[in-house]
Amino acid sequence: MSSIVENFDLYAPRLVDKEEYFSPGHRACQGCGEALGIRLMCKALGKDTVIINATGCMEVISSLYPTTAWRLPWIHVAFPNSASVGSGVEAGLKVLRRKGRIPDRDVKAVSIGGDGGTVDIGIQALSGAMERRHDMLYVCYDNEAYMNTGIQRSGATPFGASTTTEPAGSASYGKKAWKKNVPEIMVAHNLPYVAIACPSYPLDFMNKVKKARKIKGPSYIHCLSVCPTGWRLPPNLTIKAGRLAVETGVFPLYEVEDGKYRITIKMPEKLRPIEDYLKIQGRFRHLGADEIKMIQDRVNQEYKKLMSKVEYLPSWSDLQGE
Amino acid sequence: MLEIRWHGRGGQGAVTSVEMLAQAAIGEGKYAQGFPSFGPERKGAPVAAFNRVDDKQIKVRSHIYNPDVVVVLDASLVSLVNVTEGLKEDGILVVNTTKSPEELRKETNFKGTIATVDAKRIAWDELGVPITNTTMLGALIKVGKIVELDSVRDPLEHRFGRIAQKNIAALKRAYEEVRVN
Amino acid sequence: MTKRVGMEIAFAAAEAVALCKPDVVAAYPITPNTHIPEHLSDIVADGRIDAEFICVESEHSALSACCGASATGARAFTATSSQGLLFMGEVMPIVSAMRLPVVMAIGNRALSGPINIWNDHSDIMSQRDMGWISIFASNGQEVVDMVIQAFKIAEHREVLLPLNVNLDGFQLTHVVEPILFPDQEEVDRFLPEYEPYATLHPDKVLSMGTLGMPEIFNEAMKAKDVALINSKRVIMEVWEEWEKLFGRKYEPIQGYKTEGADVLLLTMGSMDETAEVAIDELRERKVSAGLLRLKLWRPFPIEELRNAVKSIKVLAVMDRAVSCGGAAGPVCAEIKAALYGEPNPPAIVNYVIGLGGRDVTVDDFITIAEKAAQAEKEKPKEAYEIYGVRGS
Amino acid sequence: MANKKWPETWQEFNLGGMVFSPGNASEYHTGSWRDQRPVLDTSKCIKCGLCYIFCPEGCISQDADGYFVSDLDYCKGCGICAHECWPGAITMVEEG
Repeated sequence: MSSIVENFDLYAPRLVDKEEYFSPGHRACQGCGEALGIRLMCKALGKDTVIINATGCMEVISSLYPTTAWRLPWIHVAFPNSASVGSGVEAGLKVLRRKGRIPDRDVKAVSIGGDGGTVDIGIQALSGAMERRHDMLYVCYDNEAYMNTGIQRSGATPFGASTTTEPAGSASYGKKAWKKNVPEIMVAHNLPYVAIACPSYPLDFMNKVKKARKIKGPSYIHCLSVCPTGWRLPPNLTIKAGRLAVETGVFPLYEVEDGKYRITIKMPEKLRPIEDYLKIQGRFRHLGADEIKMIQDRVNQEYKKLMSKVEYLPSWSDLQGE
Repeated sequence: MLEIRWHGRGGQGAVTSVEMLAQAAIGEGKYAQGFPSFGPERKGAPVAAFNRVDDKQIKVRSHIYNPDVVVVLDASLVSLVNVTEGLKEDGILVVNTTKSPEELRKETNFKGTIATVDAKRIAWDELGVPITNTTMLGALIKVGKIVELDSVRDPLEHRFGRIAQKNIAALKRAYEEVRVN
Repeated sequence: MTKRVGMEIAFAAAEAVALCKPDVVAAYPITPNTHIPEHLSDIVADGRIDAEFICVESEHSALSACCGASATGARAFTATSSQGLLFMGEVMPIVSAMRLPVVMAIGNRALSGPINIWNDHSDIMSQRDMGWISIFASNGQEVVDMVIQAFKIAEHREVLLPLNVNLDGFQLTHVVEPILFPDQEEVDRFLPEYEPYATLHPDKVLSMGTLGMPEIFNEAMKAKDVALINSKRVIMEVWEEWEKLFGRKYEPIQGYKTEGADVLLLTMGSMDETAEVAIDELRERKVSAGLLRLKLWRPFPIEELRNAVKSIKVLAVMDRAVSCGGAAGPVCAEIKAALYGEPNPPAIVNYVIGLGGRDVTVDDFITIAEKAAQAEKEKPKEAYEIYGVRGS
Repeated sequence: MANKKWPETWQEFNLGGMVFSPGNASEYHTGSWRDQRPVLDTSKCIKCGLCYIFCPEGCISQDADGYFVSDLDYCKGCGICAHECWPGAITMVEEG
């Protein structure tokens, strides 16, 4: 409870845009962290936005013909290509505006996808779109598995998690590989803005979306989206699970602006033990002390890596010139 | 219909030659095709390219098996490639070489018209590089009487811009210096 | 004023696209179509047209970007070949389902493997059921004409479907030949600015690409199918207008010396005119053979086909693709389906020919016509023959 | 499936499957998914809006008195609001 008071301006929620661009009546699971992320993102983006959605939970639960939950212009094409469709939308808006065929107003193309559609099947399109410097934002809603098709393992699934395609069993502790670090891949694309966020810190997330919205060029936000169904935890713990991901150092919230790393949600002096995060989730229930120690060591190492970047890496602008 | 096969090495500009010749013929109101051999050959490898020229619409789109004319851009190819393969007996063989047509006849046993020109030297003199494709076009025009010499001016100017005049000079010299037997 | 130019056909295709003033071009290099986007990128780089040229990282993204651009109301163009078209395959049926009039040129090429960069029709045949209008050109002139017609047909309010113009790789893409170009004013008069039905813009919010439950999926597919079938009326209208303006006639199936013919060959693409030369020779030898050139592959011209074969004895269908393990080549299977149950149908023989760039000559067509003429008396042993294959 | 309106015929299927009524998913009431409902104790509520911002449905809004209340037509009963309400003003109560 103390962390809320520390990290949250208590009455700030009353100041956010009251417009709901993602309407109730959508068919997301109870306590869906991803639907919450979408809802908050739309509030931060405002109406001059076009959403390009990869196939996945959010597309399925929001667009059952003849209905739509979207109150922003929205397009879904396929699984791997929200970034490339987005680059076409951006190019189209740009050229039509230049030719005077649409109003002379800044409309942002925002592509979204789940972790499967982003870090696995969609990474080529994402990399291409970011490399080409389209004026667009890409938001990955990472719920750490293919939840739409029934909790299959993805490149974003964390080590040790049990999924329906890499399950825990008497001869296996679940996923054997570590989570793919796509935000770092995006930093390597020299994007002006990359951020890691979680709807458990809604104002932090919305501020990051607003910042990205203003950037002229490509930007990327990686949003940890708690999935009570796939993570096997009670739906009322969605927000708490996201908070524990941050406080244990599994998912520190930071941004990389002009190459400069900055922690945006203050981390505790001493990280909470990883067990606090793992034990509330059914997908990690099978883990023994050895695996938990491996995860703890890895989290410590990754956290130190990040903190040294925060401390030592200068902004790219500072590196210009002589 | 006249069918022409060009032999060169990848990078020597045989494809440019067929394009220039086709455009020159089309510029005269004729019908023409120009196309490369569609192989995966890269720079240096022996390659071929083809033309068809006619006064009426050309419909055939198959390969050329029995050309009326063969043009060889590189003397070294004569001993490497069977340049007269399928060439009509009363056809024309035009070769970039320092040799005389008579010498070449002994080498190739070809019975039709043989024309030779030292295109490499002309190209060195006029262009400063040993690229003989436009030069050989001049020799071909002289012996093949396919298009008027003036008709290649436009395509060459369009293609080569600033260095078009040098290419035209080389082409004209080959037109003058080609030896026929 | 029409201008006669000697130009490589791929370049001419790009010039034709430029005359249509596209807003967005997205393409990825693959032989043999590559000269089309290359030359278009030159045209954009020289400022001759005002367009966004997106150098995408794959064909999948090329068609995806065109899809996104078209959804904003932009005129979008792409081009590809072979494996590139397969890689677009995921997006192909979606573009038509979303009713986005993207135009694509396909430099037709064999599918791997073994890997082969040369011409056949296996690429487009693999995509025949994707809901696109599909048109075949037999020469450079037709490529230019069809590309310009393509935007008008695809964007027509009663059509709103994507369209591919097929030009045989190398046999057409890489050939320099004379082509008549209409000038910009003529094209502007013929092709109005694209007026999209609906666009992605916050001024009029809508959702595109929604989820179709089983309860509506039949209806969604029926709507798309009817749209494609009905597009033929507009295609015919546009072709009639073209003939009036430029004097060149286009028909779904174009006959050549069909009068009184007992045997008709049916070809597509760059085979067409070579086959015409064969027909000329056969007619000189008093063989009563003629030719059908199939220009419109989708929507398939069922009525035109039935009329064209009413009084003949044998129809010899050339397929430039194998339908492995199937009953016939893809074109022939379509033709047999269209003619089944018709009164007095001709005997139908099927030759798979010109695979992976294997040369197709005048003599080949003469041989085929002579063989086909026997089919009336004696049915061939095989349902289809891979013509010229070595080994018995 | 309350309020489900399938098009009767293929002719009524919108061109390209487009939907021209933004947010009409709200015609579908997800309240039926709920087996427990949030009950607000106004004496404890400090009107901070935390429940509002954390609601995945976006179905919580401020009433005339400034209290944040859940629209039970849509509330799926996930219990996030109750769990996150730090003054403890919201409790989840079994339906039925």
